[in-house]
Amino acid sequence: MPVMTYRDALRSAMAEEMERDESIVLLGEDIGLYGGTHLVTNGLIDQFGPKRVIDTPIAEGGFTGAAIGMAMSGLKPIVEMMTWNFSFLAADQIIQTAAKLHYFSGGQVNVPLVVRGPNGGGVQLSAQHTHSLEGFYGHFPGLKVVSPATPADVKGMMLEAIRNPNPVIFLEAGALYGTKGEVPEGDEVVPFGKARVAREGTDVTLIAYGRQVPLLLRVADKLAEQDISAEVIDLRSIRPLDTETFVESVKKTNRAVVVQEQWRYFSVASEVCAVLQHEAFDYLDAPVERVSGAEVPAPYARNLEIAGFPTIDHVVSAARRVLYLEK
Amino acid sequence: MPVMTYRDALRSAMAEEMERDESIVLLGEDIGLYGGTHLVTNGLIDQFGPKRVIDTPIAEGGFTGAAIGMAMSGLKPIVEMMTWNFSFLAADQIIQTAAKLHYFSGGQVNVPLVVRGPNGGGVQLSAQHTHSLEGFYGHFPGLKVVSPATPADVKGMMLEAIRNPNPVIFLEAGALYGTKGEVPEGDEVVPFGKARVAREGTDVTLIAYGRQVPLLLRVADKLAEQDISAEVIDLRSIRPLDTETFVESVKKTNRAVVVQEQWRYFSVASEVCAVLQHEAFDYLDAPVERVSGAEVPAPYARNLEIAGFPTIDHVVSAARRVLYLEK
Amino acid sequence: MLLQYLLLPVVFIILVKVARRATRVKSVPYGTISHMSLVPHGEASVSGAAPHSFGTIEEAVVSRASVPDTSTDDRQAAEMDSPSPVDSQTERQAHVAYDAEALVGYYQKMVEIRLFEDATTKAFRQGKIGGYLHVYSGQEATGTAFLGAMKPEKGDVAIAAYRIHAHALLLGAHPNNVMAELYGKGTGIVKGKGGSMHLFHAEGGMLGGYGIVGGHIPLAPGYAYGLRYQGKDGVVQSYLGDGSIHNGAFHEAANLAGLWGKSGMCPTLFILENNQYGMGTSVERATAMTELGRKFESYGIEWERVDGMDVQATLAVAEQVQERVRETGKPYAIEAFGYRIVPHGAADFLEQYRSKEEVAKWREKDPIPLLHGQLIEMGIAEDRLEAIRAEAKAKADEAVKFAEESPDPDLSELLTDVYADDTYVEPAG
Amino acid sequence: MLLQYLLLPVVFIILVKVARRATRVKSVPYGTISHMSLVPHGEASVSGAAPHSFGTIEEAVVSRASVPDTSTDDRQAAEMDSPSPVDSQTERQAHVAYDAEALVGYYQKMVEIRLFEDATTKAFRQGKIGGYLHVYSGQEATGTAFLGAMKPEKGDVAIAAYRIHAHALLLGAHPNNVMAELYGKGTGIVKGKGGSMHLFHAEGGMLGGYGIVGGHIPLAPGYAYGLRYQGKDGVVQSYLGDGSIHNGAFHEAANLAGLWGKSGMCPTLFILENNQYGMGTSVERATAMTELGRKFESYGIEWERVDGMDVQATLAVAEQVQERVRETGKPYAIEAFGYRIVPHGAADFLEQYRSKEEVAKWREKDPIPLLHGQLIEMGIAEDRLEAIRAEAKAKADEAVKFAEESPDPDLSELLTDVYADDTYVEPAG
Ligand SMILES: Cc1ncc(C[n+]2csc(CCOP(=O)(O)OP(=O)(O)O)c2C)c(N)n1
Ligand SMILES: Cc1ncc(C[n+]2csc(CCOP(=O)(O)OP(=O)(O)O)c2C)c(N)n1
Ligand SMILES: [Mg+2]
Ligand SMILES: [Mg+2]
Repeated sequence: MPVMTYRDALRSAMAEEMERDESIVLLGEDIGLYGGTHLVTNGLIDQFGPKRVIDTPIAEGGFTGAAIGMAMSGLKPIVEMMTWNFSFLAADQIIQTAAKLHYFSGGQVNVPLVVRGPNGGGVQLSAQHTHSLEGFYGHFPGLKVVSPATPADVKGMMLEAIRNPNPVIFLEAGALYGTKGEVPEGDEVVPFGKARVAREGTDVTLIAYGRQVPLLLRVADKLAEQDISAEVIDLRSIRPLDTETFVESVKKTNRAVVVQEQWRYFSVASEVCAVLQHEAFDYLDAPVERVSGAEVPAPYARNLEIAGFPTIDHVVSAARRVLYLEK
Repeated sequence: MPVMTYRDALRSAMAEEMERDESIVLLGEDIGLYGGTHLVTNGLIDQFGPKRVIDTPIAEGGFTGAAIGMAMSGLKPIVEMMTWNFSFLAADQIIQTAAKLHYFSGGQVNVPLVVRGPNGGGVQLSAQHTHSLEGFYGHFPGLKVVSPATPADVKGMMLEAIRNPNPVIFLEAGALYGTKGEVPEGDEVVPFGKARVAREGTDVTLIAYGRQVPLLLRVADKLAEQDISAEVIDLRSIRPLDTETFVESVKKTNRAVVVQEQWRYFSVASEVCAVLQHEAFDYLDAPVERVSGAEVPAPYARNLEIAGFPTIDHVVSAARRVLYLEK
Repeated sequence: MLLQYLLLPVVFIILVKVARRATRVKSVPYGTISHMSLVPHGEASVSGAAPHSFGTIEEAVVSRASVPDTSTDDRQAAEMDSPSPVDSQTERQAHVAYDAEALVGYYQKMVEIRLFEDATTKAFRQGKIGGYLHVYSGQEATGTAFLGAMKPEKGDVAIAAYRIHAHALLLGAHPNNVMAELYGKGTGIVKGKGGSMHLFHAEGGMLGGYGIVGGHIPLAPGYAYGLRYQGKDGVVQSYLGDGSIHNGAFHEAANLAGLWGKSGMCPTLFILENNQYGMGTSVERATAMTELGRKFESYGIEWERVDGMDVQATLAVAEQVQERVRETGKPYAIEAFGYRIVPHGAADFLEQYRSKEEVAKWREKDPIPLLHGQLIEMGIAEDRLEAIRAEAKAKADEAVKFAEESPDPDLSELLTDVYADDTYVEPAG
Repeated sequence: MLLQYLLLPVVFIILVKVARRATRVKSVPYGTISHMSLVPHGEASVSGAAPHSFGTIEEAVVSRASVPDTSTDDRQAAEMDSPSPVDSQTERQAHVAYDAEALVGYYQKMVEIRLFEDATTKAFRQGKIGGYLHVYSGQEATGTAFLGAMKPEKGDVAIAAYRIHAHALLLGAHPNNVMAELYGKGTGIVKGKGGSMHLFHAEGGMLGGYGIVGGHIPLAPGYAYGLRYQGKDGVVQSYLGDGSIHNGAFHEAANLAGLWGKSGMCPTLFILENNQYGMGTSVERATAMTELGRKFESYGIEWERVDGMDVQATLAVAEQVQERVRETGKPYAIEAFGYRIVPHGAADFLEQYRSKEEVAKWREKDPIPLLHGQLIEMGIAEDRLEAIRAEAKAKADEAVKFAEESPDPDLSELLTDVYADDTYVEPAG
């Protein structure tokens, strides 16, 4: 299998699908002439022309709304949020229109729309430019919300996102754009609603998605050094949430740690804990632990930023706690 | 103690505080001449004049942002969201500016701002006009988020909200505006971060906030008929969340049901379950049950709307499940 | 081709002006808005017998100036009086000099809508309709003309806000299903899921039905782009209110429309229904620049103002601008200047924000009695118009009966239509 | 009083025009942007010896027209050339005919900012500054003049976006603390919490520092209202970019400003820094109506355009409009027309969206060499200007040294400043 970066895998999914399907257009700020701020769309304007790769003014609400209109007209627009931090300006369009239009039109109108862009922090962009919005968008029925962590998944899930007849919130792990991995050739769709066992283990289940997945793999290595066998679950899909995969895992390991960089309250980790206590009540040998971002707006200084996000040490500690190896 | 409606208690808190403190101004759509769509501000323009009761154009983002500017300048603005459904248009201002300004200015700037309005559904307003946004806003550090359920609390918490030097998201139970209750006279502040035991009991703890609190009291009556003694906890404050009160209660009853009209995923109930499995792990005799709104945009038809929200029967059933009285 | 199109108007405009002057009549006062109000006050029982007449805009302005009233009103009157930019810059053609027979057809449509709205208001008061209810009464001249100019066979569609019963009806939705929707019944046009604010009739080009003020405006330029991208010839009509124009969504949408229009990729006809109030907030309490149509200039969009209370005025431009947009692929804007002669919604009973006198004065310009008077002057028999009203009333009654007798939606409907592809819905809990 | 104020300009404008014509000079090409670029290319070592001159706007337009270039540029040149609405409608006064000594002071400020920015760019490339970095190089004439017109003692404040190092420095922040902030150090002006985009110096009236394009604009009319409500005399300067003007936040904020200004409750001076690009998107790829200042007319806000590359031009209006806004309580807008001679941010290295020639041509108008040439013409010795540059360089170096030697923030700082009243922070988990 060819090895490519997360960024290239993502671009190739869009480019390949655009070649197959003329109804796909891209919209966003500086995705064309500029090449895309994160170079995800670099070159696509040359390949597909400015009618299909549409540079927009800085008006997230307006162009997301316009993309909904395009979707209603029969196109399959892919909107780039330059970063998801700007999507609060499009929240009304995404939540009030895209998510609900099919329902309140009594099924008369579909919204085959993908909204994509980098999500999450880690590069000192500070308070306004650091958000991890899985729980925020995942709360709303009518949306599909995904958060792929590997080049293979980002490609396969983008193919699925484009073909899906519903509005899809596609949360890329911005910090992983440059990471490499094997990517199956061709048309390998990764369906939504299926978590992935990223590593098998027997003593404790570690659960995350996006940027925290590679972190958990490193944690698992660390734990292995201490003779602790960790199973790592990559949720991949936030809505629908595949509860079965992680519940089964915990029924086997009897212990779990959920890790996310988003804030703790009313988050993905909250829900995973709620599900586990309900579905694996008799299997849990210890309370599920969570490791989340610090309950503060993201700071700029490098040392503060690092202290505010989950680290290997934080997670190792939490794993040891659920194993009653430390307090 | 005088008896008054939720609406009047709310208005009197604002009016009394405005008399004491000239720096308070109100902004919102049709809060002045029109009298307020829900009559919460009715008469205040006559009492305080149009410089303090400011009718705005339909521009939620703009006037919320302007209110942040007012707060920076030394005023204490209270913004009315005609309904919280329109706040998605102000989400950027609330989440990106109000919540974080104190932090990213290194403490140089305060934002003493209240954003208030009716929240929740129940009167056939359908998909775009039915939201319960406690979890949505509660996710963000920098905000205080409250959801009072009684006339006494709505008054006491509004007093606290106005005096609080932080941005406060004040989620009123719109469906309860007309309900009556005793309200202490004078300056009785209800502090944030303190849940309320609305009814004592021994067999099961029922947890909610806002419109579901009176529902739970009726459920408790029903359960009493079946010789089940239910304790009812009204969270009141969502951020900060008083976990101690409900954890203590569950340590006593060993069983809990969490009820909300918001959607299940990544919600307040998720967090309450996550906390309980962590803090009361050894005390829980059954998995915590949740009763949430159906995972659909709110429908219009009365029968569908009723079916989509928590009902007495739903909650009674859940309570009986945690008592292993039914499956 | 385009040039020719631009020159034609000069020739024809005079014909129309002459025609309209011929129908000039004086105004009579109006009281209620109901079935009874569809002919001049006190005339219903003496059909066609008494002399009556309706004012043209120019006359109304003059007579109003002599009545002491709010400055607001004077300013707006003056604005209405001032020529709209297109009138003054490029005189236009009216394709059709509407004859009496054609106008009778429009009368019928307008009366049907009005009586339908009267029935909805009554049902709301009886508690049979829930949620919000916003009726279109008084704005019929605008919707009837512009929606009438749509060519569904070419892919034309309309996207509107929440005051839209008329839009659905005029685009071919059956009154029974629209009424059933308001009743929240399973036979409703969107299965009882949307209610008054979310009517859709995709088949007829009626694409909603949106409740967030301003939120629907960006959809239109996107849809329009989609049409041209797919090589289709359609035009998107985007309806918006005077209150929504101050919302950021308008600004962003209009800017996109102007921008995409530069390359002919945005056939959008904006129809700004300026009924002078956004709920309780009048135009000049909402903005310092009250000439609302001018706001389109910021985006390079040409516009003109029409009298939204007079169906002959709206008809005179509707088809032409629709075809202009189709031909150019560029957006164009209409400010239909009128007045909301009814409360904002069925629950707006206090109306503390405007005077009874102001409302009464504008009710004198109610477009239906205005047209009624014009038709009588043109020699149409009152009997015939009476018959039209009776038929429309019967239709509305039939819609109510249908709605009342229809079953509630099946409870299983709660969980359908969440996603387009399947019936999967996340489990609650 | 107000009337008097409006009449005065007629008298003085000629003086200024004459004065500026006297300093008219021809342009020379520019290459790099760095310390070396602060005097004309090739001149640094032969200080004041060779003849050199800088073009006025009018000459630049003429000479540019003869160079084949993008139509874009020609259009914009034409726009710049056209009189701004205030010039043409009400000729204005320049309070001060800036003498050479005063201009030397401005030169010093501009050079200080530029060399500070050069140092930040270098540190960013060395990986010592993280996150985003947007420098102000090339826009100094605007910030220096307008921020210089602020009267902090009256409560004047400025609210800006993220290209704001200059704003902080010009309002009295110490370069050491600003640089330390960029380095993410505990001695940073906001304790290392904000970084380049979130500088605050409340003491000097610098109120941010915001990273969401458009998001900060609504704060200004609110703050302005608050000032007047409290009986204070201050003025709020609201800086915004050409890219942000298409955002809904601008529309809503400007509309509020116009509305509140009707009753004198909104002393806001909008300063639209039109540097012709929002990241990689030029003005005419962002809107069909490219005369950006005109967009303020939609809100009843008067405006004028100034040459943002020439500090004498910006000085000629800055103080006057600041005082006009103070006196009227009404908003006013300036479009400072210039060019972003640097990349958008330190990470924008490709610049695929514009030609090297276009950039080179505008660099010829770099405001610092322009002023340098004017000063030389006025008889200021190059030695003296050289000394100013050397001193500024030393300041920038000192700031870097300070930043490098400063300690990281204490880890406990992570949890402070979340709430204003206490140190309570929700427990993570
Ligand atoms: C974003 C938003 N804010 C507020 C409302 C409440 N609201 C419903 S209709 C309306 C007035 C709209 O006025 P206008 O656009 O003039 O339309 P009209 O009602 O006159 O047809 C308001 C404020 C809303 N639905 N959405
Ligand atoms: C809402 C939002 N969208 C996108 C961005 C990314 N972004 C940062 S600066 C910028 C360009 C802004 O251009 P302009 O307003 O002209 O200011 P300039 O950079 O020229 O000073 C963009 C698109 C952002 N910060 N916020
Ligand atoms: Mg209106
Ligand atoms: Mg710019």
